[in-house]
Amino acid sequence: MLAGSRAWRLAVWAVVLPLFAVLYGLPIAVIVLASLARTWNGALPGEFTLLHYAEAFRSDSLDALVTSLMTGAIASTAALACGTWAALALRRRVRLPARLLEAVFFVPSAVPSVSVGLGLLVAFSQPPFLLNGTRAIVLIAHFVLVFAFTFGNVTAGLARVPAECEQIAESLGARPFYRLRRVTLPLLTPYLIAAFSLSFALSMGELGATIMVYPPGWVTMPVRIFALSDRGAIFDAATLTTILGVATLIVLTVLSRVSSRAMLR
Amino acid sequence: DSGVVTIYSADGLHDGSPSWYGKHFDAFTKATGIKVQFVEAGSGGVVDRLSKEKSNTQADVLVTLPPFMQKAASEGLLQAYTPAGGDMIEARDKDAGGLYAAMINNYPNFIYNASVLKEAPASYEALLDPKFAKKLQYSTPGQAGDGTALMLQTFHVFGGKEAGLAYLKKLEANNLGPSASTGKLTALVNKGELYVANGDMQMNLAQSASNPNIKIFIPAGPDGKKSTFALPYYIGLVANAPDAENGKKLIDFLLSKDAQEDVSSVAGGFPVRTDVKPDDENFKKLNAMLDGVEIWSPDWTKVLDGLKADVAAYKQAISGN
Amino acid sequence: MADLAAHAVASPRPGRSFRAGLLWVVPPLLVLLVLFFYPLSLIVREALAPEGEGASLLHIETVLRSREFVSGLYHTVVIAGSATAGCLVLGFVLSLVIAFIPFPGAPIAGRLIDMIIALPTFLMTLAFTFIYGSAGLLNGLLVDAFHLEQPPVDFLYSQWGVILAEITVFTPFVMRPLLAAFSTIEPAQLEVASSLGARPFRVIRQIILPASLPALLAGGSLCLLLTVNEFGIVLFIGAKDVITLPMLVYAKAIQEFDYTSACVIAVVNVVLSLGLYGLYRAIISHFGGGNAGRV
Amino acid sequence: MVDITAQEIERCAPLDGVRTASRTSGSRIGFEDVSVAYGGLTVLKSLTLTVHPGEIVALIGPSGSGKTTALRVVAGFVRPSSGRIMIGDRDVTDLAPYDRQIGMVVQNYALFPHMRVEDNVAFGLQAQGAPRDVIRQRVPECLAMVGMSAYGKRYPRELSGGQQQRVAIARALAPKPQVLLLDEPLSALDTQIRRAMIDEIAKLHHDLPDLTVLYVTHDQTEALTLANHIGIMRDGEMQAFGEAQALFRHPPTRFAAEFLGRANLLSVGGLTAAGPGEARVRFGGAELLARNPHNLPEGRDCLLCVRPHHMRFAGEGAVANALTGVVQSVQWQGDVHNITLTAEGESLRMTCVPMAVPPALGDQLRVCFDPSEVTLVPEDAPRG
Amino acid sequence: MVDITAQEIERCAPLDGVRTASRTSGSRIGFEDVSVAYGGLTVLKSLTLTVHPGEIVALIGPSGSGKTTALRVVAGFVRPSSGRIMIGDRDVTDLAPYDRQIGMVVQNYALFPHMRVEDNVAFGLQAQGAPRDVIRQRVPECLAMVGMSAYGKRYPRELSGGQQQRVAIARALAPKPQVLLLDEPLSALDTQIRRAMIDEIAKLHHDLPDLTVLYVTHDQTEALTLANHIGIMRDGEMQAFGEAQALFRHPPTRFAAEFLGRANLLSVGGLTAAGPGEARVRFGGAELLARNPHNLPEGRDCLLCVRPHHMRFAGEGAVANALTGVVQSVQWQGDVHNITLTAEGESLRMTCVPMAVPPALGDQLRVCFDPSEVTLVPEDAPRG
Ligand SMILES: Nc1ncnc2c1ncn2[C@@H]1O[C@H](COP(=O)(O)OP(=O)(O)OP(=O)(O)O)[C@@H](O)[C@H]1O
Ligand SMILES: Nc1ncnc2c1ncn2[C@@H]1O[C@H](COP(=O)(O)OP(=O)(O)OP(=O)(O)O)[C@@H](O)[C@H]1O
Ligand SMILES: [Mg+2]
Ligand SMILES: [Mg+2]
Repeated sequence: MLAGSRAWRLAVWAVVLPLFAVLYGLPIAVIVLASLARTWNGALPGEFTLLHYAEAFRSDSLDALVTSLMTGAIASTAALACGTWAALALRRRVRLPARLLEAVFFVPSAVPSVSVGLGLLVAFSQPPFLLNGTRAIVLIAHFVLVFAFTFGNVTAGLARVPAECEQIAESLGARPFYRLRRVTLPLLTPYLIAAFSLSFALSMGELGATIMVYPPGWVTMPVRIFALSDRGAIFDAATLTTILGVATLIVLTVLSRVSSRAMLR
Repeated sequence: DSGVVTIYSADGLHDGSPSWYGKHFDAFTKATGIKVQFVEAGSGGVVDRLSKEKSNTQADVLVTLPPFMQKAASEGLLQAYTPAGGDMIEARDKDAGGLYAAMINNYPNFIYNASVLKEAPASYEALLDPKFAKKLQYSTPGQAGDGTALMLQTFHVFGGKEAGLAYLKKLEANNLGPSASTGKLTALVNKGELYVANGDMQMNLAQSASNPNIKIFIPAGPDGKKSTFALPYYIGLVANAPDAENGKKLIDFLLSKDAQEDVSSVAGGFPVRTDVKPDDENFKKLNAMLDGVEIWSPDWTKVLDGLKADVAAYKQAISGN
Repeated sequence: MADLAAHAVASPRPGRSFRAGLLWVVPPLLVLLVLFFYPLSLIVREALAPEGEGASLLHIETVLRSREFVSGLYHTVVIAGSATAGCLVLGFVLSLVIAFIPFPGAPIAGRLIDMIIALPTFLMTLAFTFIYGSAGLLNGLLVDAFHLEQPPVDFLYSQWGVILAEITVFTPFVMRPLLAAFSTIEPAQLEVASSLGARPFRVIRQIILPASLPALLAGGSLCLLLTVNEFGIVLFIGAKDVITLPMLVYAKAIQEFDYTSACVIAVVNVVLSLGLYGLYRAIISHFGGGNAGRV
Repeated sequence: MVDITAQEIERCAPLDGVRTASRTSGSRIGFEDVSVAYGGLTVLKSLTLTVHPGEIVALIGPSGSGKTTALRVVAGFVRPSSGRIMIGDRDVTDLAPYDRQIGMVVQNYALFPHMRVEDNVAFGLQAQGAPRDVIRQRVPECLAMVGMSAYGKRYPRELSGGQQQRVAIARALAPKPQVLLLDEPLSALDTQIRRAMIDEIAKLHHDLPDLTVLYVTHDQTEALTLANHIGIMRDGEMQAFGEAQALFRHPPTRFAAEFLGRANLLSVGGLTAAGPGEARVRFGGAELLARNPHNLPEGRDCLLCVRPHHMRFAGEGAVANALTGVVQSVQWQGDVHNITLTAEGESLRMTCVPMAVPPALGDQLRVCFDPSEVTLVPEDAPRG
Repeated sequence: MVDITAQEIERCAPLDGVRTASRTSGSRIGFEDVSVAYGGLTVLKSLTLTVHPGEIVALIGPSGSGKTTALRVVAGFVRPSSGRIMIGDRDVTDLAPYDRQIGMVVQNYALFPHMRVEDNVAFGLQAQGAPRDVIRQRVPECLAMVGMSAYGKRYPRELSGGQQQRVAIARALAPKPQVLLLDEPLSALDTQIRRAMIDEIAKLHHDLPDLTVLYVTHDQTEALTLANHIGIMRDGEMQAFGEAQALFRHPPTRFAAEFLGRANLLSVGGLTAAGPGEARVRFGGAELLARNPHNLPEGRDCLLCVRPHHMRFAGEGAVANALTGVVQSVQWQGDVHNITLTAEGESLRMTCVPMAVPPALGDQLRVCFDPSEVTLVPEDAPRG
């Protein structure tokens, strides 16, 4: 808690809250409003309707939601496992090869998602890896796109795990894997969850690569939303966006509950 | 065979509820027991994807717009197939080599906000009026199919590429900015954010329910004549299709009389079969809009060859501002 | 982040079997090699030696010389730089408030910001059109209130619109690691600092900022990479003359069927991302980031 | 039985001739009925206490008794759930810590890990806007005071525990605060530096007579050496408070007797008055004379507090307050011998200067103590 | 002058009758010429030391002298830059900490913040694969031992400093290690609990005669009470090492004399032998008799070590080793009075049981000390 007088607090809030409302409240409100609008011809929507939601729940949009959730969960879990593994393997290594390897793990984040999609489509449509037209290629695209972020988050977290606790654990007879499981990873949990949340959210919103590689029957929400808004069905797009946002919000909230419980300890 | 058929399609026919695709895919599955798998992307995107997947083809049927269908054909991505009712489709709507045929006809046009503007801008010249500054937008040639169509249209109307580009250069003063999507412009016009935008009949008709303020128009050229050209959804059978037989069945089905009957009422486009003459509201509207409009036919092969250069020239032209 | 991990433990830990330990890195590396570097190599190969042609730098030269590319490069750098700076400032301020001066409902606000990450970026631009567009909420209100002729707010279809949208969309990427880092700052340190007479601004500057530098670094580099590579927002806002490299890649590859040029630009884009990222890291560590991880 | 609650702390009358703080213009620290709760748990219960300007008050008490909490509430790190905190004449309950002008050393130092030692020490001065040359002069001065001059350029993590603690002290002292809150500031230091630091604090206090100090320690020597008054905490309550020497000599409760110094507490009965402030009590078969500063009523059962070092070997002659016991254990502790005896069924500890020939186990010893040095203490009220 | 380096530590011969560790089958800790450097700085210099099985060795020394480092190198947290570490008969220099079977309490506890107190304590047992019911039985046992039974369900951040420290002790003891490394394990505890904990450790050691303990402390009472041997560290070197009582009684160096207990060190000269192990020296005008355990040669200038509590008031008669001094200060410290005198131009401190009427400042006092209790100490070699 940043100690300060009450007046100071109020002053800060007076500045930050409106900023917050304009930057985030407004866009979100507009999207939600659009999802409820029958028409929007003036500054504000004309009539309200729940038709778009009825429509969304009737059509295959829900499949898209499930697809998105599954893609996000699987890709993020894989990225978390892989990124944590890599971060742990490179931990406390100062020499050049390790530093270089670390840079290597960051390269995926430097490639535009369009290029990732393109590269995957080209590479996995020809032998030896024939993956186009399968769900795996979408998962791979998402994995590649979120991997570096997971790796970075976990690496930053590892730097903050107190060395002393780990040393004590070792002195108590904890072998590396036991120590990892009981001390390092639990202390890392907030960071792991942060990393997972981030990559999950990223994956939920990913469009550029997905749209290039998605197989029939594995349409993610952003692809649907893109198709809708590309054809001018803004209200339907806003509806799906709201659904996507709420679903993500729920997942993130659950995750952050878990995280703050881990943090409290 | 496997009981599925995979179709890669340019977006547009899946819109609305019920959508034309949705309706007929269901009917197809009911009739044949074959499940339809569906991938939707931009008209160039689907072809690009097809060509990238060439060594492990996934799609059986391709639906896209010109000139991308021509491109697919020229790259050998299609195989010849004469659909069941093929003889009912006019020759100008079919590939000479039998690689593809039109499935739904459509025409590029403009829209305006009828609550702000009392009447539609009469001519291309009228669009240069300063009152349209930042109130006019069209989708970018090379990025959106309708945008490319608009460019071709100006070439036609002004009697040559130079003149067409010169016009677009002048128009750029009013243009709000590039847009990869044509569809999203409708909402902006409806809202009054824009007064004028481009579009196509099939889409704009489908959108008019939720966008009551928009009206379709076709401006007159310097010679006072209104003109447009056909921008059909073509359908073709993919080379090396994993389920070619199912693909053929699907093509036949979509070109069948039954399916073509409600092209205008459900999809808002023109049926391609000469033996189909619907009498629904939409069909009347569509025909009314084309009343007095000259329909010309671009040479898509030439268009395709010159497209890259044209788009480059366009960029060059508008960036001069 | 590289040096953070390395410096985390300054004490001479047993250095036994360094090489053997490094073998642990092989599995994730292998995964990445197959799933990422192999496709990337195809792109690089296409850029350097297009299919059906011999190896040549001709394509590269042509692309690099084109006006389009130069302008794209310029806009990419400017937009990424400004947006990242904006994200860092905004993210730091918002996180600070949420973590240390929580207002009622602050946790919900934090969640909402997270949610932004999940929304497809192009949708934010659509929302922006409704808010800041010439017939949008803001202009509508202002025109009505002050009886104006012209809509007064007119930045949306420019570079600034893109930057504002990117700031909005990517700030959460700075906030996530920052909030995590803030929660690990020992409260006693803040307490002692304030007991020594340090006002909040000083505490922020001298205690919180240095302690959260690794997180800021992580979030900032994330932002930088994302903004360099963002194309949905640029595509959908459609600001005049604002073309970025990823958009070029998209346009070349999908719309213009110029796969080779697309690959060349993609490669340049990767190099640019990594270069900017390296530069950013160098700047941060120049300003004391070197000690940031050694906590 | 006497009921002892925090509200009715037994306050000892000051003895003659003991140090009394010079009441100067410095800042008083006042707790006015202050309670603090963590979650639902009240860990400080209606504490009322005044530290007069220029005074050093030591808080002692068992681990977990609320000492740290009492300091934190003065510093403003926790808000009292009720009550007021005064510094000087200001009610600072709602004031931010940085407006309270205090210096604090916390139990685990909380050095700023990313700053060098000298920057840690300079922090307060900078925060309070001291001019540059003042800082340049004051920082080495403070580092020298704690014997850390050679370490200015190090980072905290490169220091040993004791070194860190000394830096924390220097950091707190650098801005010359009016009010100093010290939470076991010497716990990580060896006896020598500790002594030096006590002298340093005493000197500081002498040089700055306005400095008001609230000092938490678990070392009674520190408390007795430095403090004017001592408060003994227990379970969030102030069990006893008084002038250091008075509290030691005439502990008002059993807990105070046991906590401040070692004590033999003998259950005695049959109290009868014997002269002013004195009483006669019965211990087993013996009759003992003792001071009765708390004026326990006649007939009362109570405790007799005998400090181990007040026990003396009695010669053969008739002396007052003599007991005979059997040696149970003899322990050598450097500068003293500790002997445990049993007498009248109770265990008695005595401390004496080391002897060349200490008594052997099982020896019978006759011991005595001066009536003026032993005190009657009421039995504590039953707790819970 | 006698040159004292770490390699040639003066080892005192054990006195008769003091405790000697039972040499059992437990694990020896051996430092063989161990050096440790942080960065470029050597903070432990060629340390050679053996802690015999079942023995408690206390390390004392000023803050920053390398005590913690010595423990860390045994635990395996730092690697020596040269030399070997032995535990039992194994060279563990290259062994990971978890293979060393040690228990350790570190200076700032380092409890696992994400585990409840009981899980903290159970950790070592679980890590070493103890069966469930053993753990269920042992954890409450250990918590009870440190008086923390009521806190098993709490998280470390909900405990006071002293409570945390006690948990750390319980955690280290739970797996019954052969070797226990304690780094100021009682520093955050108040005198009462500290005494109880000392007894607890002594009892533990008595119950587990195989337990080998290396104990860092800055409290000499702790060291003298618990340890068989004491090592005095200074600047990374072992300045002196010896049996606890011997080291206290016959400190081999000035530093040792000053560091372990308080000492008056008088510069004396004209040494002449006087009987076995005794010598006569000249102090100003007086001639004094003292023990000469280090066999300083005749004529040598040296120091005479007199512990303050060995100074006694001399009667009027002729006594050996009598000095007359002027009272400079009188300080009361609860169980003692500290008096400072000047005699022959040197300052002398004496400690005596509290007096009802302490001497006044400026009084002339005649004091004396027993020749068998004062020791001649060589002047330290010049340092640097
Ligand atoms: N954050 C917290 N949440 C819950 N309980 C707490 C918290 N901090 C302290 N306590 C409890 O409050 C009581 C008083 O704690 P405090 O730190 O004031 O003790 P203390 O007297 O300083 O003890 P010590 O001498 O061991 O440091 C303890 O029982 C402790 O367990
Ligand atoms: N990580 C480090 N880097 C550099 N120097 C260090 C580091 N850790 C300790 N030192 C230095 O090593 C010396 C010995 O430290 P050590 O912790 O062993 O001292 P100590 O005897 O335990 O002192 P204390 O009683 O104060 O805890 C100190 O001078 C300290 O400054
Ligand atoms: Mg405390
Ligand atoms: Mg230490």
